Amino acid sequence: MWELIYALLSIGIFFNLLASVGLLRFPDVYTRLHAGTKCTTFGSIFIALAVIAYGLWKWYEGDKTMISLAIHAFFALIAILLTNPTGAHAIARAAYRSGVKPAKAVIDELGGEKND
Amino acid sequence: MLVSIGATILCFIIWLLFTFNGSIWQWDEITAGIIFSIIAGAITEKVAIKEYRSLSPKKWLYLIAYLPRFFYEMAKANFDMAYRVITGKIKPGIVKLSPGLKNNLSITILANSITLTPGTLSVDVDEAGNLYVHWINVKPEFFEEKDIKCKCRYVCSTFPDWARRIGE
Amino acid sequence: MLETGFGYWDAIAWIVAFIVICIVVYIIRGFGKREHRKEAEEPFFSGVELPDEKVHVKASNIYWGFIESMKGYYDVMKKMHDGIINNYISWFIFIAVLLLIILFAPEVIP
Amino acid sequence: MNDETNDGRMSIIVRTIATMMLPFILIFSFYVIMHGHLTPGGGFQGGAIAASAIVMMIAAYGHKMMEKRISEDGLSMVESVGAAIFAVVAFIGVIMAASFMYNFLVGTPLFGETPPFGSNPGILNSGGVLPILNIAVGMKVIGGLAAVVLIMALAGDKEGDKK
Amino acid sequence: MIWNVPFITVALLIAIGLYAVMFKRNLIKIAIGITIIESGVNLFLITLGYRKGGVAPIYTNLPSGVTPQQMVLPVPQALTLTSIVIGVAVLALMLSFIMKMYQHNKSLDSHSRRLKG
Amino acid sequence: MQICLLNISRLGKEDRRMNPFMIALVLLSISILIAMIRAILGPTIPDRVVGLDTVNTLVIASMLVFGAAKKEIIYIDVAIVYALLSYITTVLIAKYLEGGKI
Amino acid sequence: MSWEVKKMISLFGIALIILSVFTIIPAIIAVVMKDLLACVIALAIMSLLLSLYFYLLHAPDVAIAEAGVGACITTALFIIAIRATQRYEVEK
Amino acid sequence: MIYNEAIPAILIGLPLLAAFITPIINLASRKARNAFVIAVLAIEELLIILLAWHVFTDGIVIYTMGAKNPGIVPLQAAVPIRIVLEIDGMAAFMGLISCTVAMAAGIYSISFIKEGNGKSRYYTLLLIMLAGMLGMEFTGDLFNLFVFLEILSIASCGLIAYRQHADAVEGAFKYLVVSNIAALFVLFAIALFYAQYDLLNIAAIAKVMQYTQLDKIALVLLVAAFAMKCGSVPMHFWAPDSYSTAPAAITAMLVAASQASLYALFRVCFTLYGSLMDYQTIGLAIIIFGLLSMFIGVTMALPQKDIKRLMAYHAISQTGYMLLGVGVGLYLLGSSDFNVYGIKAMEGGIFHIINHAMYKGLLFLTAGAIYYRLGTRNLNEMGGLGHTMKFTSIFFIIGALAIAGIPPFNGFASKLLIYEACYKVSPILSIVAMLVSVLTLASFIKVFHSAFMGPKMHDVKDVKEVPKSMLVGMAVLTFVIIFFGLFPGWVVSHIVHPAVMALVDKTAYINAVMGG
Repeated sequence: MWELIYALLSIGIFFNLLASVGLLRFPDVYTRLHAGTKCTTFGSIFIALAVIAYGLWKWYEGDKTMISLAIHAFFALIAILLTNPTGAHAIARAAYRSGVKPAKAVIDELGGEKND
Repeated sequence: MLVSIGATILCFIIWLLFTFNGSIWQWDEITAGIIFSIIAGAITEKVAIKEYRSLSPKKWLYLIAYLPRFFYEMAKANFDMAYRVITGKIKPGIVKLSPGLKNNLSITILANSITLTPGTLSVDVDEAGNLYVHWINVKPEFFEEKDIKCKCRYVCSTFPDWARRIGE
Repeated sequence: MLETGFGYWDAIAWIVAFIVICIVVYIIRGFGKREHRKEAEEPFFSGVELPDEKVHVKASNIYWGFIESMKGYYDVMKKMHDGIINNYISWFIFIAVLLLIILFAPEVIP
Repeated sequence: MNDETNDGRMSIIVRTIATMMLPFILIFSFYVIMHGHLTPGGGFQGGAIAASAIVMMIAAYGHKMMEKRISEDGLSMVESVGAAIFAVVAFIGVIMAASFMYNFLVGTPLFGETPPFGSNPGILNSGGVLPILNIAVGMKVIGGLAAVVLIMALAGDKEGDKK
Repeated sequence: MIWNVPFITVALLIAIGLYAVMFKRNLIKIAIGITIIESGVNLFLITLGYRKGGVAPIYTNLPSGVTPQQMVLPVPQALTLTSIVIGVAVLALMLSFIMKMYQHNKSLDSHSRRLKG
Repeated sequence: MQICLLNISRLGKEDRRMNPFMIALVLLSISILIAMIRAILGPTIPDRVVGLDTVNTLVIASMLVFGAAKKEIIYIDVAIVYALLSYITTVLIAKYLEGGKI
Repeated sequence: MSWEVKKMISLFGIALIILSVFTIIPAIIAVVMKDLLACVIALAIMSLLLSLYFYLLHAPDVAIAEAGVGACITTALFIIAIRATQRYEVEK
Repeated sequence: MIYNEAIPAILIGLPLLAAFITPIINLASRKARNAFVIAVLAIEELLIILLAWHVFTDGIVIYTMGAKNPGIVPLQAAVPIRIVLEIDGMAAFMGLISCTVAMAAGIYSISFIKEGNGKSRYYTLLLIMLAGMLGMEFTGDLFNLFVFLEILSIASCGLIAYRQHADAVEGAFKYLVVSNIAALFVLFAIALFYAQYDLLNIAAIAKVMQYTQLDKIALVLLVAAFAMKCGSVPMHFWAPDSYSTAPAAITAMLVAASQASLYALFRVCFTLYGSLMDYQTIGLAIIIFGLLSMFIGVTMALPQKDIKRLMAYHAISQTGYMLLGVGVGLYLLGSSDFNVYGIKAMEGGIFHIINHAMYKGLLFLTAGAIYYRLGTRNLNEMGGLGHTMKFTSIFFIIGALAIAGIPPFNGFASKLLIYEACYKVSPILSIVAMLVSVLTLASFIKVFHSAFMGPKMHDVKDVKEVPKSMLVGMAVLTFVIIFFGLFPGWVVSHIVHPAVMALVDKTAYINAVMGG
């Protein structure tokens, strides 16, 4: 069982670290948002899954109250899933409206729409 | 009214899940749960602006069926992301999509799905339901395609259909 | 009766004494010549005739001389009371540090 | 800027997610308030969470629309009632010939039980006056913080218009 | 030494906050400085209550085999909670005053004051 | 003159058992550090907000991990609170940047 | 690294050191920056990590309060105030 | 009688309860709200007199919150766990001041504050402020002291800025920033105590105090914070700003509030540290604070044009007298001279607290009356008010003579005690005190001349006497002043002396909580 938890945790941490590195490497807000949103959400899902697996395992082993560890972690996961992409959208929209243009963009259809 | 009843039932279920601790619930937990669910429903009724309809069971089933697909896309997205972070190859641009969705809920589901799936990020949405998507790797074929439906397919494979099934 | 350590203070006795002195003064005043005031048309103390219109001395003019004579002191004080919140807090911190130094000085410097 | 932002509303996505999350946050805040004597949390924390939910709605829909739905007078009244409940509960102890804040509910059917010490799930129906005080504090904090943010938003709006 | 790290953090936080309050002319910076000082004091209180190998001081959450003496001290946590509550109230009041002052003075500079002398 | 805070410190050596969750916590802390560099450097405000958002998510993950490491169910509640509320901060700043009235 | 030092350091201690750095850097940023909005964001990060600090020091109660207040209410108040006044700190 | 025992809790709890019921009653009618508030304040006054009488005759009163039997402190593991209220002579004395000033201010506010949307909130904050002051004075617990300190400062800032004028908001902001930093210092000091002794109760800490280096740091923080809150030079800058801009009734309350901080300062010096402390150093520091306050306060008052700002500087200068008196007492504490004239100096200082609260409250209320009719605080625009506002001018004369220390009013009695006791320590102290007294008289002559004397000014012709409720509010304080002025001996021996002895006798305070 520990192996599963190790695997889930390492996947989660790998993607979280990747998100941080991506934040540093990318040139502008939008690309950073790509890294910051997708990878952290994915990584956090795996970490939450590890916690859920741990809780369920302990519950299976006989510790009755550990089931609520799993349930609460599940709720945290749902909250992350709901809020993260929305937050990313809000930031992207705000960035665009506050005048940050995408760097090295090959096409910008939104700007064309708004300027006329 | 319908919304608040739905919200109340949802709240009650969430309460029960929160207070579940391995054994069956006590009567006091259930009583408190009912009371506070009704209060939460009433506040939702008073405060929230009713812009979405309560979900029917069929849509819930669609949602559950959608999740594995979504998760697969997400995994793909992350490996794509890993590739881009390590190599630094990007070719970004903002494109406009017209998926033709009318319902707020379906637009929300589509936009959030787009955000979490490969190479795309929804930047803006206007009242007509047009999405503006930041695409990290713009494919040249996209511009040659004239059909709106097919345009969407490049960016977000079959998500508009799923969103329509779930939301509308 | 308030005991002050050296002597006593009693307001009632003071008031009684005050009233008695007032009465005595009034009586003494009664011995004076009544005609004096009526006859004198001109002001008694000063040679200048008082102006007709009533003059009210403005508040900022009172004690002008006192303030002018202590100009150096008041300049320093004006600089202290400059109304800036940062300086208020700086003074507070300064005093706290000063107290700390005073309290700890005997230990550091034997 | 189009009319949408001038109205103080955010995009459809934010609004929809905010509406979906409102009952969730509210029920969670009630959970935190109600289980204040068993798990971490209590009146203040739960009240702050619920007030945050209202702040979220204010952000998503704009304070003008929210002001029509929750008036500041109503919020102040909630706050006053909460504080008054707290003080009355505290005074009942004096009236019952014990002291101020005396826990007079111990042993009664309402919140009267004593939870066992140690690792246990906890009984909601315990703690004497503590749950009641938690609810009172929760009411006060919800009313107070939400009213503060609403009033400040309205005042700031006036300023923004003048500029 | 390593276990004094929280105390060093507290000292630095308070010093940073005091610097902001004493030398920053912007009124909102002063509010930020006070918030930072308060965070430092809160952290100090919580650190004082910590016990090595402790568990959270929740009545119904004591694992078996652990005595109540091994709980982290609950009193500083209650104090910190009170302090946080007060901090929010003070911050709200202060920011509303700042808004009013800006309305009258049209400036956030602490040197543009009306009362002096 | 010796003012030694160690006298009043109850901090001390913790359990040094290699719990995988604790290792994950340290690694996540490093991840937070890297994300925070962006929040500090960020040339524009949206960059900083992206950093803040990432730090938020990572902190939620750390809280989950620490709760599991200590086997304390109650600690997960804090993570839920953060997951629910961190979104509001993002939305508020985004709204300010959009030019909307808060 | 000597054995003595190694004996003192546990994973928990490392986490504490990293978190201390985390809380101090945003505090400095919040004081130094000229853009007040950036200061508020730095303050939000500081409050977030302070909450994690409390959490690691076994104070979940305080962590919830700090989360609810620092993450949401404080930021909301600051942003409202900045919106009603001005965004940049002007030094003469 | 069981309720007799509960008076301390009722005194703190009743204003809090009434504060939050007031907005609900306001929905019914405004007259009912006014009557309710005044009734609550009157009940408070009655209860504090009962309590003070009880304390002065029977000794220290203990009240334990939440216990089955509140009169006894439950000792669990030899440490008091619950929140304890401990009322000794000094606390009861301060409670008398707070309640009296609050009652006068409450009556005065009925017509002084114009009816509007926020008047119920005004009364709410006024009652909370009273609860904060009483809590600060009665509590036997350091952390509660901090909490009530913050309650007090938040409520008073809200009240200072009540009218939302530009000046008022600025004064309130300065007060808030400064007092919040002071409160954080106090919290830090409390944390230092808790770290060493795991205790929060004042008596318990005083019993086990060892005066380590951390204790010294805590002492510095506490003394600096409370000295600033009571407005001693050179940390007094907030005082003129906030005193002059607040509504007059609130300024009178603020005077009482800063006396509560003074009480906290004395409590820290005498009870918490007591014999451990280096009396001479701290006593000398307090004497220097006092001298500076007296002199700088009065000299800054002379050139002021704003009537309330002038009075605010006088408040600082009068605070100097109290610091001087008690500082001399502290300086001599432990030496053989203490029983001879140290105790007299302390009696003078403590007696001056109550005198100051009364006459300075009265003066601020008269200034408020002038502002109510003229709409200005600038002395240059006043003149000839004595023709029309007869009662106000009489009240003003009484207050001004009292503050200047002219017999037979109460200011003279307390100043006399201070002069004579200080002369024994060093004649310079006495000379400075007398000089300050002369300057005080001079500056009040200036106010009286500019505001009340002279011809009727053109622009203030239709000035009438102020409404009755304001006159009643002023008359309450005037009555107290005249009473104290006529019978200073009785007051000193029955009220002030027990308070002084309570302050000096540290062991009685400790034993009341910790047991013999």
